[in-house]
Amino acid sequence: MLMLPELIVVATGFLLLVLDLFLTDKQRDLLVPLALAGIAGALAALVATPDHGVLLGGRFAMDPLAWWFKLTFLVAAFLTVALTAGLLENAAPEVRKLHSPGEFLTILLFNLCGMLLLASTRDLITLYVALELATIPLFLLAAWRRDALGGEAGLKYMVIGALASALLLYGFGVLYGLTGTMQLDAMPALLHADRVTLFAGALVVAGVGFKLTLVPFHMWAPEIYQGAPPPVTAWLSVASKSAGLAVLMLVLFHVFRPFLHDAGFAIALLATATMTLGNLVAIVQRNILRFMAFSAISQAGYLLLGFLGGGSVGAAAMVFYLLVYAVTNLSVFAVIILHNQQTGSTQITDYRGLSRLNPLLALAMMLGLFGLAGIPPLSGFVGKFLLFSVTAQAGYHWLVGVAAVNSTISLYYYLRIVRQMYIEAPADGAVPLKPGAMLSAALLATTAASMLLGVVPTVYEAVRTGAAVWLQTLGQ
Amino acid sequence: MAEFLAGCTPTLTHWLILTSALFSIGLYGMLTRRNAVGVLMSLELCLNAAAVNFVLFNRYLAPTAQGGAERLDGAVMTIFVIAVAAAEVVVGMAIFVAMYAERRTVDVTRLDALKD
Amino acid sequence: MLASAIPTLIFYLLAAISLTLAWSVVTGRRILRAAVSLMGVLGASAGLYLLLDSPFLAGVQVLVYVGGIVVLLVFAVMLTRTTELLEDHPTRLRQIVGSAVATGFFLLSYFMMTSDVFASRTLSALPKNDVAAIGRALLDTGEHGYALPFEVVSLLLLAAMIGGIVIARKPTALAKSEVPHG
Amino acid sequence: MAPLSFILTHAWLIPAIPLLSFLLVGLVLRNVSQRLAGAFGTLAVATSAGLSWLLAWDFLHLVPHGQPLPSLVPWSLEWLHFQDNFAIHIGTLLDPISVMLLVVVTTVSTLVHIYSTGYMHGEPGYARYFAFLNLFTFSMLGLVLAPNLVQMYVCWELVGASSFFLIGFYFEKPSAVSASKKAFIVTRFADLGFLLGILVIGFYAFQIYGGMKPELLNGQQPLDFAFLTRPDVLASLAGLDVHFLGVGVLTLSAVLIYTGGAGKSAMFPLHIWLPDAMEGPTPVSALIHAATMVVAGVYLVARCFPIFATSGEALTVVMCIGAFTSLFAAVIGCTQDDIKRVLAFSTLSQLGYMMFALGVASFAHPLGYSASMFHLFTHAFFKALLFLGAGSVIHAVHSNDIWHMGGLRKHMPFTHGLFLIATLAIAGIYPLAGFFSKDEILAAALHSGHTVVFGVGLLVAGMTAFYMFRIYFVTFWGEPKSEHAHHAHESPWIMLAPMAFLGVLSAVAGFIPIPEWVQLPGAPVEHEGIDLAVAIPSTILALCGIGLAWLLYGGSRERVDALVLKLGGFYTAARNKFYFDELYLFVTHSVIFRFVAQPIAWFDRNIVDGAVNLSGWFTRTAGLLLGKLQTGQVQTYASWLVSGAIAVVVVLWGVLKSGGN
Amino acid sequence: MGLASWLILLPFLTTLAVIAVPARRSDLIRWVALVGTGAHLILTACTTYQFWQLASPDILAAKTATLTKLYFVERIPWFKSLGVDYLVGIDGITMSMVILTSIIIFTGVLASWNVVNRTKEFFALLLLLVTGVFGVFLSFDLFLFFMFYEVAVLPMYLLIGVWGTGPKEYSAMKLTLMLMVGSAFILVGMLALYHYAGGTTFDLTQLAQYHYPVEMQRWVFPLIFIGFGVLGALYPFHTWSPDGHASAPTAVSMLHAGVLMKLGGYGALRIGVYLLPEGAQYWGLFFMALTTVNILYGAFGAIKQTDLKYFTAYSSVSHCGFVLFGVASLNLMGLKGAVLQMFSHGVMTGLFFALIGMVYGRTHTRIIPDMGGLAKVMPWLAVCFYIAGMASLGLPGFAGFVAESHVFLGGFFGNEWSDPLLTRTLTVLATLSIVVTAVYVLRGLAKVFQGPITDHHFDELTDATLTERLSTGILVLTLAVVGLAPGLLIDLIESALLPFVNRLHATGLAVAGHV
Repeated sequence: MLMLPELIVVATGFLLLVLDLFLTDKQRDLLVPLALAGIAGALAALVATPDHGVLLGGRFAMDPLAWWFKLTFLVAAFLTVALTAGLLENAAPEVRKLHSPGEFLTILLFNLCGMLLLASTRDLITLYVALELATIPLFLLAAWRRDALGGEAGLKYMVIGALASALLLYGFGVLYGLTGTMQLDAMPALLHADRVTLFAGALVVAGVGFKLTLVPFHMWAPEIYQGAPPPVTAWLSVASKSAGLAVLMLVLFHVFRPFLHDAGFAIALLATATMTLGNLVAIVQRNILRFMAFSAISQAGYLLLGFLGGGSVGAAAMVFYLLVYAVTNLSVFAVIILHNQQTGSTQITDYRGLSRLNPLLALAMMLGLFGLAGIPPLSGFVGKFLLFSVTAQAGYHWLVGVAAVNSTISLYYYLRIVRQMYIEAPADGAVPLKPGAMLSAALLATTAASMLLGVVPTVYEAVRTGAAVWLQTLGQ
Repeated sequence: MAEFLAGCTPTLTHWLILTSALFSIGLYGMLTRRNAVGVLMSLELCLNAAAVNFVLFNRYLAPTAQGGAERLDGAVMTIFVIAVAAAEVVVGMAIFVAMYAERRTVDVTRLDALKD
Repeated sequence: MLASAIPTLIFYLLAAISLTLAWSVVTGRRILRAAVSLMGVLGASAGLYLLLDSPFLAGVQVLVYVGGIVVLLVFAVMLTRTTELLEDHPTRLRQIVGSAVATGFFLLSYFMMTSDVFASRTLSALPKNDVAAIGRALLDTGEHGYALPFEVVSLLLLAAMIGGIVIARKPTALAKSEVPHG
Repeated sequence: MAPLSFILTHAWLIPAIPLLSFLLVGLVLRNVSQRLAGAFGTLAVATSAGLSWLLAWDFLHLVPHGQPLPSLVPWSLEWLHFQDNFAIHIGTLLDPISVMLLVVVTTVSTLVHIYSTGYMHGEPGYARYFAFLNLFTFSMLGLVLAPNLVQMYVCWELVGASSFFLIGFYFEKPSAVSASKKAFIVTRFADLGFLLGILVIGFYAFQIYGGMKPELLNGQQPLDFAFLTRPDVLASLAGLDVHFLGVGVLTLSAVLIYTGGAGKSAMFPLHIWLPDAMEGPTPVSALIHAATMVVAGVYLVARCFPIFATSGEALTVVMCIGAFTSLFAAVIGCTQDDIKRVLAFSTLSQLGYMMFALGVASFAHPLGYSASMFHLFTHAFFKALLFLGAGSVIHAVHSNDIWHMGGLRKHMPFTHGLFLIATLAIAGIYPLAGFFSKDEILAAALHSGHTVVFGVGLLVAGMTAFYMFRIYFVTFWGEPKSEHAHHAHESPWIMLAPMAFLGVLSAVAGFIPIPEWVQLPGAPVEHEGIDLAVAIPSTILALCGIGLAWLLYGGSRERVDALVLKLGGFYTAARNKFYFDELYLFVTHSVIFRFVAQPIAWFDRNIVDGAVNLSGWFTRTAGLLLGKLQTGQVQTYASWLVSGAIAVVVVLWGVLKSGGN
Repeated sequence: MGLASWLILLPFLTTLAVIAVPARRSDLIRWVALVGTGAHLILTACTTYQFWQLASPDILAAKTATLTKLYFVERIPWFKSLGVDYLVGIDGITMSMVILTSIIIFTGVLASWNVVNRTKEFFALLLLLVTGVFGVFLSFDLFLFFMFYEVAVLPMYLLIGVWGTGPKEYSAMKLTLMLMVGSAFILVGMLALYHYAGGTTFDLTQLAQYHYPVEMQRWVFPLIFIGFGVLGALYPFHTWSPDGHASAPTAVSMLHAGVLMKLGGYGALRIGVYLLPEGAQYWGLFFMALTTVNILYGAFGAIKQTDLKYFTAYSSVSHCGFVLFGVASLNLMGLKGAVLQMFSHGVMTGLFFALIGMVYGRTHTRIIPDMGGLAKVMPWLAVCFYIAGMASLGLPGFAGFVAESHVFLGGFFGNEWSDPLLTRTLTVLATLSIVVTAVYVLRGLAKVFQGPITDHHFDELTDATLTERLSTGILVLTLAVVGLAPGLLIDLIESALLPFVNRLHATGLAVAGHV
């Protein structure tokens, strides 16, 4: 059945909720493995489901791209839960422990279910509601740790998020007014190139831009990434961004496809602004989480390049880069979460001498950072190369230059951290970190994946053929 | 007097101007109110304006729209908007209360601890 | 002639009411008065729904919006009774910026809404939007059914509630009462 | 033409043996034993000397007596393949002048080697000295045998490098180090001209070579001397001009090549390095700065003589510089106190002689060509002897300054006798070699109508006699002026034997019929034998010079001091070599280093590097400024968000508006 | 797995072997690295021999070919939809560069025999760097080329940053960033090449068959040339080289100046001139002028340097100027000169930096004025230093002269697309450098090695140890062999360059009447 992954996720959510009532504090450590099992089950179900088909009268449709998006969400969820295991278990240090793990996991799973649905919606109402389900729980997760910063982060996130969804809703209203239908696939035929369509498009882009942290709408990201607990920040930077991209692709490819080609230059400008601002401000960051926020903003800038030319190659490049970005980003976050968990600090300078204390950890972090910077043996290089190739194909050679120089600037600030780890001597009295079993397994998996995705071509080829099929289905 | 009234029976544009006015006032509220709850109230204004919009477009449906008598999309959408608004307020208030317990202030402008 | 003029009259009346009350929500110095004026605006919108021949929605509006959400807001105001924020003056700069952005948005949407695409629209045939029809539509899993969004909203509300409870609980109370049973 | 004997076809053995011995001595024997290394080096050079005598003998008998000697390249191997029909071959070109020089170089080199085993006895780096001497001999022989310009240039550089190492042998003495540096850099500057000359003539020769029918080329390459000196090639080359200052190709390339020669033979503007080159051990000066290296320039001009002759103006340049240098050097020579500096300036002056001899020569009057070669031949022997003599004197007195010597004829009879023979030879007194070759040159100058040059030549002949006998009298006559001079003792026989051999040679050399063998190919033979119209005036002048020298320097010094007072400024200027050294020092150090190298180093450090750092700073400040946008106020972010949405509408409108229509 | 792949795989396996050795056994690590690079040297030797067997019969065919003939080709499809294959092969130029790199890495390992601090990471990174370099030389697929290019650039940061001296972080960062900006230019150019040819393949030979429109060539060529020029120390972009080399440890600056900077020239040749002949013709004169500045600027800059490493860095800027000058002269002799200069300068700078490392190891100072009279104390090093000095100023008998004579003749003979008078004046200016080089080389060496010993505690310094003698010996031997018998190397390179020249003539539109 097409909707199996979503159902499994929701079922796990409920199971955890109910079980939580009966378990003692010590027994609560069972919840995380259970959640992981649930997600793994959903993954298995996803692999089993075919990547085409329609359900519930067109409300829920499955296509190759949606399949890949769901895979990214589930992988990201699995890894994030694995990374948060340390903080959720009972033995976690009191001051940084995430209390009430049951509820935390349930909300996370519901949020995941919202994202999964998001990838397969084909009408405005389900899209809006799924998007809200994919966003509102994040306000809660951001504010989970009721310390001074958490509340503020949650509130700010909530205010900006609500405003963005209001704008989005207003845009959807205009869209509905113009076409009279809620079916996304029916809209392109009914839309004409007049200023009202443009207004609706702009509002929707603004609403989704908030979630994807595109430049004018990115202001919230640094502070919420800093305020939220590190695992939630990881989840935000990977899953929420992927959901944002899924929605943007849904909107631009399904609804505004006829105008996508002409609006290429506007997308190019947006991408340049996002990349450049993200990279420039990341240089001066001292807090590792704010640093990762700006790095994520610049990655969003690169992702936008896939829309130029509006072809299936662009879509494939974006989906592939998203998968690579997710894996690489989580490998870096694994080390950040561990470091924060055991030393409580989020300053970049506190990473000095890590290569002497835990050589393997430092190596994994370095590989992750180089993956984000797009350095060859790692898959980040192939991902970025594909996006730049799409931009060149669409004729924006100047943009390829800008993007390449931007990734050089990004190399500068990634190297700043490598410098702290490898060149600076460890602070006196610094004690090596002791990674938990779950976290080191996740770290190993992500690093290996980020290496393999770049070398083994099968993943990219699959995404590429899927995108080609998807574009035809879009065509009818 | 009657002809005058008949003359300017409200067309779709009039309605839309009303809703966009309401939306803009809500927007103004969100951007200027210092009390967090005030901001949420202005948010409710915006969402309400958007909800009315949907019902409006449902009544003045685009001529090209297909589907038989049960074209209830707009109405159903409004119901869901109200539900989402409710969820947002719940979350907003929960966070607001938790934050108030920690920071003892409701003033949004004083919540700037999180800058570099 | 007189009968047909009444809806127009009511429309302009409700419009005037909701705009003035909205203005007082936004600029009211005392938060409680703002809450009450919010109730007024939402009530006016219920009236607008009636005008648009969807009585069920008007009911839902009054029940959920006015009854539920605004009451919740009032609770929040009560809970956070602090002396320091009685009068609520935004700084001059923030007012300028806020008004500039808001009027900018209004002018833009005004310019967009008055385009001829909407001007030519006339009232379409009245859909059967009584309670039964909407109820059936909400649960129908077929072509025009909204079962999926319905389920999603329920998940959303559930998540919001659970999260809200966990976040809003008193931390001190939590520590004591968290006695594991069994 | 008779079949080629073994040695003629394997002439490459002559340079190869010293090269092999250089490698062996340099790498292996140096650590085994110093003495063995010295002996091995001398033996190697001796064998190649023997071989070259044999080769000369066979070469002379290749063709019946009367006919002009042939010019052949018996052995050649492709070395550098630049391009199709533009390759460089290593080979051995045997023709009268190259065989003559082969003999001269190897003989003098062997004698210097033998002399050095005595002179350098007990010096640290003894083996290193012999290794470099062998390297020098190899490169000089390679230069002499070069069949094309590039091989000559290659050996030219190697000669320069080995002279650098030899001058700088006493590398702990700062003066020796700077002298070797100066020598290499000045000659390197001249080689730049040589290289440019090769480029110019190579380019145009390649153009012509391309145009010619293959069967005409019979295996020659564009840069071979055989090809370049062919009359038809020269004719077409003369026609081309190089659109640059309207100068003809031939003239430009000839002058450029000549700068190379002028540098190595220390002609006027580039002469400053030779006097300083005396810092090296005396046998080195004897070999390199008297007999072999410095004459390379003359040999080069002789080798490319047809090019110079066709271009005409180039020859006049050669003549003028040659004449001026000989006069200029003679004047300075009279004022120097260091015995080796005097000999250096006398070499300069004699080289000027050879150069202007070639300068006056032409196809119409070929006598100058053979006269110059003859003088080169004889000069090598008696100048080498002079230097070796000076060496044994210095060895005894442990100082170069002639005023520390005096009255040595009693203590060192042999050296005195041989030194006297050489001094008489260079002064051009009848039976000795100098007389014949110098008069040939003066005759050539007179007959070819260059009377001014002839006059200068005569004057210089007189002055040469004067300054040579000046140091002779001061060194060997009068009382010993320093305590070393008192009990100086004769040098060991190992040093005296080669000097004696050279003494014999400088006596006999005049009678060897070099002018007969060495003829400008393809030109009518002028007259032979002594031309009395020239011989008498030159001998008279020489005797006056000797008389004047005896008058001034025979007895005590007060007459000299009186003369010095009268000459005043001019004398001191001449003593300081007319301040050319200071001028060059000023030009290089303060002008080039301070106004070119320093600003460039500063420019690079501040402007170019600065630009890179500036871009870094610029990115950083942009980051900081943009970072400031994060004020922490959520409502500011909200207003940014909404105005962003509005901006997107405006941008989309702009893009679609312009994109649309 | 053909020979070409083994040439890339062997260094990588050595890297893994070095990583496998436990960190505290630093002597074992050194030996593993030495054996690995030694084996690579032998592998290179047999590949050269086999290549020579295969390639020599085709030299005549090359006269008219317009496509590079590759040997030991291995093609494994990698990203099929993009047209990216693992395509490696060898032609004359690659062979010479592989020989150079193999020698330099072997002597580099020898020269860093006494690296003590974190030897395992040092050798691992060094060998990773060299794997990248081999990858670049041997790959004939643009994507693979670019990937290995960045693999080669990245370890530099850590090598200089961790093991360097002086302002090491600053120069390491500056070096990495400038090289990455260079690679940004290359990426833009490469993607333009890929998409203008239909975006179906990255295979160099297939792209070469596509005739790019002239306007496109005119803006892509400078991008590619400058992009590679940044690594090849093109004039305004060379500032990373002095700082980078001064701060880098011996083996790293040996490898970097010796080999990595050759990637610049190699790339400009292989991608710039080969794929964009009309672009090269249009820009030829401009870059010739720029590289002349490069040559003189580097030479004059070196005169006034007081630090030995800056001295050598500036001299290598000047010599790299010759490489790019040769490439910009666009005729057979010029291109051959460029490749020969890459080879000879690689060996020379390798020798220079090795020797500086050894001297620094003893005197612990690189400031020229502080040193003096060292020849008495360390004769072997002094002799090798003088040989390197003489080779760098172009003394015949060493590889330097062979390369420089080609470059000068090539520059002087000019090409049909640039005004002959200008090319000749530029060549004359370039030849001026042989004098300036002589000046700074002799001034520097005389100050350090000759004259009396300035500092009394230099008296008991020791001469070169066995490993040092071996490494400097090999480098000197290579210089001499190529200098004396360049025949083999020249034929190797010429047959590979003929297609380049034929392509230039096939599409060239003659500007000035010419031979």
